[in-house]
Amino acid sequence: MFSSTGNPYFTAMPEDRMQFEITEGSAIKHPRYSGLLNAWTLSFVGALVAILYLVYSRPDPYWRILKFLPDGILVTFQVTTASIFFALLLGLLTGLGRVSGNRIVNVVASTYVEVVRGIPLLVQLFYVYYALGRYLQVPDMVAAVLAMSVCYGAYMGEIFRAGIQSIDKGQTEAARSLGFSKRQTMFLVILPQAWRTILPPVGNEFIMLLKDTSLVSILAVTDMLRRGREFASETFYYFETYTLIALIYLVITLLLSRGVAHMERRLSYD
Amino acid sequence: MFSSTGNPYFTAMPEDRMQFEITEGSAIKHPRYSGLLNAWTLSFVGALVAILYLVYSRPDPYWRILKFLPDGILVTFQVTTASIFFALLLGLLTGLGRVSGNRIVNVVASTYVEVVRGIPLLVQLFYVYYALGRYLQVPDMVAAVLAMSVCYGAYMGEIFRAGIQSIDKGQTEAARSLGFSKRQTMFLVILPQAWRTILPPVGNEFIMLLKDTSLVSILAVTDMLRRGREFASETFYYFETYTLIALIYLVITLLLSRGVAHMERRLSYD
Amino acid sequence: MTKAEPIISIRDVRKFFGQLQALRNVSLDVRKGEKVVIIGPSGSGKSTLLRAINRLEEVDAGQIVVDGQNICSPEVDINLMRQELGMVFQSFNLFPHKTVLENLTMAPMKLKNIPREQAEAKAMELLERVGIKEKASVYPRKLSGGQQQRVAIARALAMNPKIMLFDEPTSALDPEMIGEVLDVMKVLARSGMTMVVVTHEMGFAREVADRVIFMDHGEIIETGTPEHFFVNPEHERTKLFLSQIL
Amino acid sequence: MTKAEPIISIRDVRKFFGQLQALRNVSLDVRKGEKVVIIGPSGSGKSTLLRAINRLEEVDAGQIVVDGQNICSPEVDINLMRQELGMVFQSFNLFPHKTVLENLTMAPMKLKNIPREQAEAKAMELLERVGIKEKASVYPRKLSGGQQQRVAIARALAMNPKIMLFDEPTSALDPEMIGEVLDVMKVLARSGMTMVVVTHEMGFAREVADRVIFMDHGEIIETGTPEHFFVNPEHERTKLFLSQIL
Amino acid sequence: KDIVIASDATWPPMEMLDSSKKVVGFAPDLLQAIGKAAGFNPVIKNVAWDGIFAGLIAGKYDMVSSSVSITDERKNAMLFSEPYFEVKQAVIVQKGSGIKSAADLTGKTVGAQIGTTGYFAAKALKGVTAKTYDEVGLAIEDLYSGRINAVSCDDPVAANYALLQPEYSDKLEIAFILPSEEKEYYGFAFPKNKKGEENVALVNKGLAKIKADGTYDAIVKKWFSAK
Ligand SMILES: Nc1ncnc2c1ncn2[C@@H]1O[C@H](COP(=O)(O)OP(=O)(O)OP(=O)(O)O)[C@@H](O)[C@H]1O
Ligand SMILES: Nc1ncnc2c1ncn2[C@@H]1O[C@H](COP(=O)(O)OP(=O)(O)OP(=O)(O)O)[C@@H](O)[C@H]1O
Ligand SMILES: [Mg+2]
Ligand SMILES: [Mg+2]
Repeated sequence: MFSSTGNPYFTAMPEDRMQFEITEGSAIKHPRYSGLLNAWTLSFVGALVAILYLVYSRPDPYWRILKFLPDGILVTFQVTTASIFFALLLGLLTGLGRVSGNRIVNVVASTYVEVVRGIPLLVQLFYVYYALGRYLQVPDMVAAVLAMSVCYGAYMGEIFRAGIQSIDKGQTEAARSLGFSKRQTMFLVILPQAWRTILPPVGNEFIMLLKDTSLVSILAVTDMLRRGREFASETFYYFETYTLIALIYLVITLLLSRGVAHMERRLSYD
Repeated sequence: MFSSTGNPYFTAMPEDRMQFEITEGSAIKHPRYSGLLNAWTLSFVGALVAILYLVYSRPDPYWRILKFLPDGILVTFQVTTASIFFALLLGLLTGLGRVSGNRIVNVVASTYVEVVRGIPLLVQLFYVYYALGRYLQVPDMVAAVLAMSVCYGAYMGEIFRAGIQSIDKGQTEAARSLGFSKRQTMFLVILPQAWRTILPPVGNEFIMLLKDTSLVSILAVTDMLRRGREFASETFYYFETYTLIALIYLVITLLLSRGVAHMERRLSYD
Repeated sequence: MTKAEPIISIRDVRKFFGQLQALRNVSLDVRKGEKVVIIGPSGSGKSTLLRAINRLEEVDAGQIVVDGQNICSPEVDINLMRQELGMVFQSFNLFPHKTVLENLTMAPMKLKNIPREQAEAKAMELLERVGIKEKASVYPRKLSGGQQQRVAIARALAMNPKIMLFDEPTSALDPEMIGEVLDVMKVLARSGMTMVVVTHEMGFAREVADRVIFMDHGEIIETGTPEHFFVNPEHERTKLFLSQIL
Repeated sequence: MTKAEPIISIRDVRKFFGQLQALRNVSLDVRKGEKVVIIGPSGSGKSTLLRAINRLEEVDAGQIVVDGQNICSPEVDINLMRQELGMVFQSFNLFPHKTVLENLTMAPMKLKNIPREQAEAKAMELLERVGIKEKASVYPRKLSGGQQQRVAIARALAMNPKIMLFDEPTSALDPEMIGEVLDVMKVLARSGMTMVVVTHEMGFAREVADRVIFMDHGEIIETGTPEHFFVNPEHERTKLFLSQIL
Repeated sequence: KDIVIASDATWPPMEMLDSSKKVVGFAPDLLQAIGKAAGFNPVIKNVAWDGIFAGLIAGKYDMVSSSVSITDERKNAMLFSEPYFEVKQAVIVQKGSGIKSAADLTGKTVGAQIGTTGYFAAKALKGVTAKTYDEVGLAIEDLYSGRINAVSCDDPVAANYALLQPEYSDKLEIAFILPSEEKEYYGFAFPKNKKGEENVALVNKGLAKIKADGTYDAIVKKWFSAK
């Protein structure tokens, strides 16, 4: 027997000049990846050049805006990192709860996930900040981080659950049969293996969280967007301010997403 | 040879009383699903009962709030459906562009995806609404729908791309060898098969979009959340208003997610 | 070897995949009504050659003339040309979202604007020919591999092609189904269709082929009648290959 | 059959999986140092029985006493009990994030608080016994199946169990690796370890087993010496099974 | 003694941010003077308007100074100082829109900041669609780009936007002042509790002092001399 499987290669047929085409190109090995790669470079370099150009060519609003933002950018990062930290903790607990054999723990964790994923983040932010504010006396930043963590904890929980469930059950059986308790099995055998599966989606959540911290600007937490809004409301440079802010977000998230892609590739290799 | 693969079943070991446990339960066939199912029922019934209870037991703020909201809920749905419609259109174009063999079309589509995914939705909303507002004279609803569609179009594009790429290349070859053009192949052979893969994630995007329409409240589009904020700003019933709004969002998204799960199961069967 | 009126004429065709040369100066003429069987080890370029004939692969040098048209030329309407060239794949590639009947009527209706009734009548006739008329309204996934491949042949025939190309049509099939597909192909051969078949079914080659072509490393090594091949092959590589396969 | 001092005593054990009864009134005693081989067709309940012994499966009725302790009782510290019962799986189940040495030292260090040096010395000794000392610092994925299974045996032995349970330890292995694992098991048998082995390796059974048990449909059908089984089995089902397998 | 004061600094010239992100304006100057007179240190915090009272009730700060008009509903929920400034509701329109009186607004959309007396006044007008914004500047921006027909807000703010911002003064104008039976005054808001009562007394004391010694008039002159 010689050939038995279909030919996995397909060739380009450049004869048609239609606008949208089915890819059949084989020249590029990973057309998807390299497509985005080029788009990445284009977007990143484009955003950077645009920022520099605007600041140099029209320093009047743009350099003023840029000078106005740094503490806001810092707050954005602070909220993001603090939130991701607590979201990870909460996500770990939730993930463990979701795979728990204990019916009650399981339902509690699942309900948390269902409820939190069913309510818009903005509503949760308002709720924690203003509504619960009456009963829970916390500073702004803490309220913002709390709301973000509770929300993202649910998503993280699903990531942890998937990561834990991706580990072969034979690992659990082997550990248990050696005499490890359930807890030891989880923390010594399952989780140390699961992090490879967990890390890349966590990276994506980090980026999403960074973007979503823009919502805290509504709570008078002076993040980057809030600073921009303040500037614009004073100077009426709405267009210029939002342009610059969008570009800065873009640069930051593109850098992060490159990092995540890099991590993903490294994890998938060895 | 008798057994050759590992035993796929695992049994419950209820001997430990620790808080977090590794699931080994086999009584439930799909522990994950039924876990969420119960959580779903719990959340849904809980939210409904809470709404009814609050409205009946304390009609003073709650019934007043509820009466204040309906036109806002309508706006939320209008923005959601209009946005999903245009996002689907844009997503189709983007998906086609992302799989296109035409380098320029490909890079344009990919850059669109990269840029839009790199900027927070809220910033995009501000940008389209206020920044572009000076140059683009559009009514607020249109601006909101435009911003939401542009943002979600990028995500939809990735869904379409994945759906298209999930179809075996043999289908393309068979269609082309019968004499179909690339366009005919795409629209007669590939897309009609791809919708099965595309529909469930589109359903999820729909739910996410519904939640994200809460952001348009910041643009003075009087959606459900804005109506609630208006009510609260006059009556100072912050806690009550946000409670009710969160519950209503929860009921709506839980209903929708049940629908999506149902669709997903039906599609995966036949 | 080349007689008058070749319906396919391949001249000095070369094809590279990156560094790898899949076709090296291949020339081949196929006359109207001729049955050509291509054999050779895996990776020898059989599929590439077959696919080049209807431009599923673009060649890098040389020319391929089918029915008087240079299919490599950018001026040629390749979609029209391909209607002349029925192709059958190893993996059937039926359209799973269409019934068997729709699989057969789709191309004629969309591409030749044949009215539905007429297309369906033709389709039923073809399904009868390949022996699965009763499955007309069924979806492909309900069919066995052999049935699917017979539908795929009928689908190609529905466009009234002048030439049929087969790329290992039976090698994805369970042994008990190979026969039914080969039978359909034999009937088709007897009807006078021009056929180019890549296959390892030597019984079929012996019975049907006017000419057998042995390829290796992208080259045509040897050409001859089935008798010549199975009784008295010239080249060492041909002998080796045949000894392995028979 | 039951002599003094059974180290495993299984009494009227039943196990249901939903409707399916996987074990029907199974009773079995294993003496200290005895080698018991369990054979039987797929789905007959061999694995379930073996796994019940260290409570990887909970039984629904009956009792299992291991080394004087009723392991079905909720009072028993099952994690301590399991340290007495080494288990080897068909699929090795080495910990892929740990080196071979760490695979062996992890349980003794964490569960018995044995200091690292001591645990490592013991581990190296065991690795030498199973013949792969040189792979101590390697990660499991770099090992062949046979090597992995030998490490798995050494890992189980590192806890100094009184009893070793084997569930088809060689059936996931390529034929050329089966021998090396069986050899390790034979050496272990000669050292006086109590062993319960589910296997289809009849040569091993003949050479090592004190007793062979044939199971079918969740029941023990026949028990005897290897000679009894291979020369003169009583039951029809046993005969049928042996005729298929030998 | 520190008193933490919340201010939505998007309400020029009453309170706004300068380029060093400090809250400045009429009210901050007034508060400095009051603090000096009454012996406390005002710590001004920039807070979003929507929810500013929720924060006060929740105890996130001691007092709100954010051009808050004293209304009966608000008095139910919080304590107020003595009035410190009289305001009227002004209606800003695009030049040449032909809107001259409340009657001309029928069928039109009027924007206002959420939860302000400007919004309440717009809502009270018959046949008018009232639209809320998080900041008055955003409403003005929408008026400027033609999405709405008018904006109603406190007259000093309206004057600032319509007359002083060069970009807007070309295109916008104050059409009229909304008639109202009662006079409307700004007051500082405090939570209804013991600490709130103490602070009200303290602030009232300081306010009375600076009104008496002429400091108040000097501050008014500084910020509203253009009028
Ligand atoms: N699209 C492609 N890209 C890169 N290499 C290819 C491509 N298609 C085919 N090849 C290579 O070209 C050579 C010839 O392939 P071809 O499929 O024509 O061989 P074949 O004779 O049909 O073999 P088989 O009997 O396995 O089907 C092989 O080495 C194959 O790997
Ligand atoms: N966790 C489980 N849930 C449901 N059924 C199970 C479970 N584990 C085993 N079974 C069923 O119980 C019966 C006995 O299974 P067991 O694994 O003990 O058989 P076996 O003799 O080891 O077979 P094999 O030689 O295939 O390993 C089989 O029918 C099996 O399908
Ligand atoms: Mg081939
Ligand atoms: Mg088994």
